Amino acid sequence: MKYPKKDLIQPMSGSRWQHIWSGFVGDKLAVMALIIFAFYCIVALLAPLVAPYDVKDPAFMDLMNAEIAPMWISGDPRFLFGTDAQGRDLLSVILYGTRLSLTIGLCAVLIQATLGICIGLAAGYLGGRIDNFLMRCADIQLSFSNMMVAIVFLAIFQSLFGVAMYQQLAMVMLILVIGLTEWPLFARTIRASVLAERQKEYVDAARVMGLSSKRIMFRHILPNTLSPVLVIFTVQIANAIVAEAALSFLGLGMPATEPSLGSLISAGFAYMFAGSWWICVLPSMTLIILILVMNLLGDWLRDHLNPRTYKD
Amino acid sequence: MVIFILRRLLQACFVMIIISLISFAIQDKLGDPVQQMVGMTVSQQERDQLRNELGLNDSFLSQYWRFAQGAIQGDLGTSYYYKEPALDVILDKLPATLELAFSAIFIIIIVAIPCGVWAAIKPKHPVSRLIMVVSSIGLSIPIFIVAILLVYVFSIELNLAPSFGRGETTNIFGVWESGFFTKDGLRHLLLPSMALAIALMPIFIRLIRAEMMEVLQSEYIRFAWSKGLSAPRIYFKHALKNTMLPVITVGGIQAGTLVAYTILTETIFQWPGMGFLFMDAVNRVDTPLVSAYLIVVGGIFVVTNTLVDLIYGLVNPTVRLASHGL
Amino acid sequence: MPTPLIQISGLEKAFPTNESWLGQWRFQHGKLKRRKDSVHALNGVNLTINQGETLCVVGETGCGKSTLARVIMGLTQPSAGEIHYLDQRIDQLNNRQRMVFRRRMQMVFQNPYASLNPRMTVYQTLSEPISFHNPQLSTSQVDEQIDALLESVGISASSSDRYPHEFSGGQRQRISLARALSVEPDFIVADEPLSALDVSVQAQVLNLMMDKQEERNLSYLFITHDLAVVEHFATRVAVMYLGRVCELAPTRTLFSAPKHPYTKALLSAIPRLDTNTAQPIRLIGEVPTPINKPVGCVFQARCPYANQRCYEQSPAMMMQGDASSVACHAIEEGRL
Amino acid sequence: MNLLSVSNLHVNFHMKERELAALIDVSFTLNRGERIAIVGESGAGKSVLGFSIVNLIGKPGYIHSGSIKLEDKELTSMNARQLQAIRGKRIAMIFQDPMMTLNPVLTIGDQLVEAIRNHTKISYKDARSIAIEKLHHVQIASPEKRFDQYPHELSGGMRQRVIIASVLLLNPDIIIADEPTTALDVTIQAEILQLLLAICRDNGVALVLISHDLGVVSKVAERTLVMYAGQIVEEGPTLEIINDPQHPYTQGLLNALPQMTLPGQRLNQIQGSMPSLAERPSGCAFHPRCPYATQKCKQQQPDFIYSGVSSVACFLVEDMLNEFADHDQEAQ
Repeated sequence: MKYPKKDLIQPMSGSRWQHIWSGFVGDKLAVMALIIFAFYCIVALLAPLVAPYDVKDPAFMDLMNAEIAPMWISGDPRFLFGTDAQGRDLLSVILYGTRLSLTIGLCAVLIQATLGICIGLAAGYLGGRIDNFLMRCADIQLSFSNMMVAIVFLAIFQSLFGVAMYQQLAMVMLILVIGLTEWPLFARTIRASVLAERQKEYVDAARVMGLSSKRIMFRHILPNTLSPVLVIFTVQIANAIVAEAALSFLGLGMPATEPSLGSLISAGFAYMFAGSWWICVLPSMTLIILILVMNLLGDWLRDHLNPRTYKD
Repeated sequence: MVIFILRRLLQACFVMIIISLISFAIQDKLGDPVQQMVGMTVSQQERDQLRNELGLNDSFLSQYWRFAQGAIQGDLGTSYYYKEPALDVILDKLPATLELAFSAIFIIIIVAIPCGVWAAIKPKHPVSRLIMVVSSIGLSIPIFIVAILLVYVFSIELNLAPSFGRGETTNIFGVWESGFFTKDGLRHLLLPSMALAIALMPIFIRLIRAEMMEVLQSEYIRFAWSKGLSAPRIYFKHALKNTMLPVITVGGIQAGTLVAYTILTETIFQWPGMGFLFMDAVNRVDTPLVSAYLIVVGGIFVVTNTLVDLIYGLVNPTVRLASHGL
Repeated sequence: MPTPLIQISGLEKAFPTNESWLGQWRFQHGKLKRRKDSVHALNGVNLTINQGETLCVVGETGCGKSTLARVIMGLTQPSAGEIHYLDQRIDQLNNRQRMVFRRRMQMVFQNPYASLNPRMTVYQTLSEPISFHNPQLSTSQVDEQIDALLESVGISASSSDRYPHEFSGGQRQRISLARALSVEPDFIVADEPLSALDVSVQAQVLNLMMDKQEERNLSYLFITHDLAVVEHFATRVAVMYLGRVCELAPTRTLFSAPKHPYTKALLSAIPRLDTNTAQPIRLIGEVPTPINKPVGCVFQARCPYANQRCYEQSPAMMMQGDASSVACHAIEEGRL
Repeated sequence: MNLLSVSNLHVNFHMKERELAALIDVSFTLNRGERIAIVGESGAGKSVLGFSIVNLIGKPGYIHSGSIKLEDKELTSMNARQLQAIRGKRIAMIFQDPMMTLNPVLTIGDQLVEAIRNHTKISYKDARSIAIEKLHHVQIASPEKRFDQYPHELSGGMRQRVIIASVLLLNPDIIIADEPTTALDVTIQAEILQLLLAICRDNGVALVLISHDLGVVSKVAERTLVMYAGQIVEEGPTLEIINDPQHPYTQGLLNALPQMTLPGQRLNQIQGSMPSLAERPSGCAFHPRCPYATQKCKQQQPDFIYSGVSSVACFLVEDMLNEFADHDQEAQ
C-alpha cells in the first residue's frame, strides 16, 4: 500500500546541535568562560611573541630589578606585573608558566584518556573476568587518589635520580605520572556508558542486521559514549593542571629555572611574609582563573550534553 | 556479612602485598644499607662479606619474603636520620595527622551538609546562589593557594592564629599527643584544618546539592508530600538518607585525596605530622622512613575503605540483602 | 495444510545470576557448598510458526516471552533445544553462517526511544543494512530504495536526514519497521512493539503491520501482554507461563473456550469495555522467580486444581478436539 | 454541596522562553462517594490535573488561575501548612509505579506509621496496630512480618497494596489514583482494581481514577472525563460515553481499540498524534486530526454544551443540536 502524499508524516522541527548552540549563546557565563579559555590558549601558544622579555635571554635575570612591585604601584613602566626575587619580569614568567602548565595538563589528560578509553572499552566490551579484574584495579587506584600516588612516585624518582638529574626530566615525569594515575576515571565512565548502551535495543537491532561486532562497537556504541568523555576531558585538564601545580609546589615538579605556575607560586610563597605579595598572588590568580574557567566549561557541558537532561 | 568480611580481607591482602612490594623495592633500590652501616674505611672484600651475611645477594623474592616477615612483626627498618625504628617514628607523628584530618572532616560535615541541603531545597534563593558561586570558585582554588591565603589573611594581616607548628599538646594514655585539650593547641589547629576542609568542601557541597535535587524529583518524595508530611520530615528523613548513599561512596574515594592534601597542608603549616615527616624523609633520602610511611598510609586506606563500605551497607537496605545469603 | 516456517523444539535458556565467586558459597545442611544459581527463563518450549501467519505469544512479566524472541533471533544462545528455519537448523550457527538468515528474519523492538541509534539519521539507519546486505547497489539505488521504503511506512522521504529524537514514538516505530523491512525478510519478530505507544497511535502501527503482512506475505511472531491486540491480530496464540507454553490454540478457539487454568484466569482479568463481564478469577500469590528449574507443572503453586501429580510430573502438550493443545494434568485426567 | 469542585483551572508550565499552557479552563465536580475517571493519552494533562488538586504539580508547573474547592475550602489559596493538613488526611494519592513510590531506605512500617502520626497524635504502638490492621485489610499475608521489611523485598503487586493501605490509614474523603495499575501485570491489575473498588464502595470514599485504559475505566468509574491537549473535551456517565461517544476524539479513541473491529480487519485509526504543549494548534486543539474539521474549528474554541448524553466541547455537536432545535421549531 502506498500512502497518499498528504498523509505522509513530517517530523517535528529542530535539531540537536542547533538546540545546543542556541543554549550556549543564551548562557552568558558559558560564553564568557569560553572566551577567557580561548584567550588563555592563544596567549600560551603565542607566549614567545607576546611576552615583553625573552626568558631564555641571559640578561633576563637581573638582580638589580629584584622585587619591583607591579606597575600600578611602583609606576615602573618596564614591568607591568613587577618582578620576582631574581629580577625576572613577572608577566613574561607567568606567560611561559601558563604555557607550560597547559601543555602538561593537556598531554597528561591525553595519556589518561587514551589509556582510560582503551581499558574502559576492553572492560565494557569483553566483560566477565577481565572486566572484573580491570575494574577492581581501577577501584583500588581510585581509592588511593591520584595525588597520593603521584607524590609517592615522584618522590621515589627524585631520590632515585638525584635532584639535578630529576629536574631535567621533570616535565616528562610529570606528564607521565599525572597521565598514568587518573585513568580509572575515564575507564569507569567509558565502561559504564558502554554497558548502558549495549543494553539498548538499537545495538540488538544492529546485531540482528548481522553487522560485525567491531562495526557495532565503533560505529554504534562508541559515538554514543563520547559526551561524558568530553565532559571529563575538560574537567580533568583542570585537575591535571592543579595536580601539576601542587606537585611543583611540593618541590616535586618543575624546577625554578623553568617554572610552571605551581613552581612560581611555591617560589613566591617565601616572599609573602616579606611583603612582596605579588610574586605569589599574581601567578595564583592566573591559575585560579584558568581552573575556574575550565570547570565552568565542564559544568556547562555536563548540563547540556547529558542526554537525560536533553530529553525534553 | 561473613562474605563481606572475607572479600574485604582478600582485597586488603592484595592491596597490602602491592604496597609492600613497592616499599620493599624502594628500600632495595634506593640507598645501600651496607654503605649506611659501615664507614668508608672498610674494604670491598669485607663489604661483600657483609652483603652475603645480610642476605643481600639472595634472590629478589626471598629478600622480599624476609622483608614481609619483618613487616608483619612491625619491623620496617631503621630510619637513617632518626636512628630509630621507622615504624615508631611514623607512629609518633600519627596523632598529629589524624587530629588534623578528623578536624577537617568534622568541619566538612557540619558545613557541607547544611549548605548542600539548603542549596537543593531552595535553588533560587540568594543564599543558595551564593553557596553555589562560592563553591564553584572554591573548587577552582588549589589547596596550597587556600592555605597561603589563610596564612596571609589570618596570620600575617590579622594576626589571629599562628601559622605554623602544633602548639602546646597534652599526653593522654601515654601514647597520644593531643592538641585538642589546650587553647594553644586548638588555635594552632584552626588554620590547617580550615585549609584542608575548605579545599575538599566544594566537592561535597556540589555533590550533596546535585544528589538531593535528584532525590527530591523522585516519585517517593512526591508520594511523601501527598501524604501531607511536613517539609523538615521529608527533607531530613526521606530525602537526606537517600542523598547520603552516593555521598558516602565519594567520601571514601576522597579519603585518599585527604591524605594527599595533608602532605601539602602539613608542609605549608609545618605541622609535625606524617606528611611533613614524609616530605622531610624524601628530601633526606631516608628510604626506610619513606617505605614505612607508604605501608602505614596503605593500612589507613584499607581501614577507611572497609569502614565506608560498612556504613554504606548500614544505610542502604538493598546491600544488606546481598549478604543475607549466609 | 500450512507450511511450517520456524520450528522450535525443547528450547531452554538459563541465565547464570550475576554473583561473584565468593557469593556462590552457601551454607547448606551445616556444610559450606558452592552453588551457581541461574534463572531459568525458558524450560522446554516447543512451537511452530507457519508461513504467512501471526503467532502471538502472551504472558506476564518474567514468563520468558522476550527471551524466546531473542533466542530465535540469535541474540542469545539457547542452553538446549533446536530451532529450525524451514529445514535448516539455525541455533548453533556462527555469525557468518547466520548471515543468510539475517536477511530473512528481522526484529522490531519494544522501546521506540531506544531502538534507533540517536546519533544516526534516518537515512543512515536505513542505508546501513541495505548497503551491507546488497553491496552491489549503487548509492543512487540505495537512496531510491530508502525513499520508497520510508513512503511505504508513511514517513515523508524528505525527512530522511532527521535524527530519531525529532520524531514521535509512533513515527519511530514506523522507522523501526522500515529498518526491519529494508532487507526484505519473510519473518519478523515483534517484541511488544505497541506497549510504549498511545491507543490512537497503537492502531496506526498495528494497521501498518497488517498492511505489510498482506503486501509481503510476512509471518509474525508477535510478543505482547495486551490480549485485546492478540484477539484482533493473531492467527494462533501461545500462552506462556514461567518459561513454558501452557496453551496453544487458534485465536478464536482460545478466546471462546480457554482451557488451561492460567489462560482462564488471564482472560478473565482483561478489563473489557462491556461492564457486565464475569468476576476475574483470582490467582493465589504472584509469579515466582524461576531460580530453580521447576519440577512438575510450572503453574502448580498458583493453580486451584493442582494435585500430587502436578507437583511431581511436568504435563505434556496434549492436542484437544478443537485444534488447541494444552499442557495440563487436570484436563488430561478430565478433572477440569 | 459538592465534595470537590474545580472551576476554570488553568495550569501553566513556566519555561525559559515562554509560558506553556498545560491545563486550559478545566472544570468538574466530584460528589461524596462518587468514582470518576479522567481519560486521555500521554501528554493530555491528566496527571497534571490530578497533581494540581493537591497542589503538587512540581516545577516548572504552577496554577495560573481558577479555583479548587474542597467543600467550601479554597485549596489554591492555602498556605503550605494548611495544605499539609489536607494532603493524606482528606485527599490521598496513589501513584503509577509502585516500584518508585516507596522510599527504598525506610521500612514499610516506618512509612505507614509516620503517615498516621503526622496527622493524629497517637502513640507509636497504636499507630503500628492500625497500620497492621490496614495491611491485613488490603489482603497482605503476615502483615507483622511485612511491617519490618524494606520495599525492595516486596513484589510490585504487594507494594501497590502497601501503598493502598497507607492511603487508607487516615480514611480520606478522596483518593486520587494516577494510573495505579499501568505498571502491573494483567492478573494483578484485576486484583488491585477490585481492591480499590471495594475499598471505595465500603468506606464511601470518592475516587478520581486517572487512566489511559478505557477498559479499566469502564470497570471502576461512574462518570468519565475525556481530556485532550490540556482540555476536557467530553464529560458524562461512563456507560454513555463508551456506548455513545459524542466528541470525534472520544469516538476515535474508542474505535481505535482492537475489540471495536472484527479480527483481522484494519483498525479505525486516528491520523497523527497528540500535539506537544508548545505546538498547540489554534481553535479546537483536535482539529488537525479531526475528520469533520471545518474552518470554524481552526479559528474558534468550542464551548462546553450538554448534548443530551454527555457534555461536549465540539462545534459539530453544537451545530447538530442547533439544527435539531431549528427542526423542532419548524415542526412546531
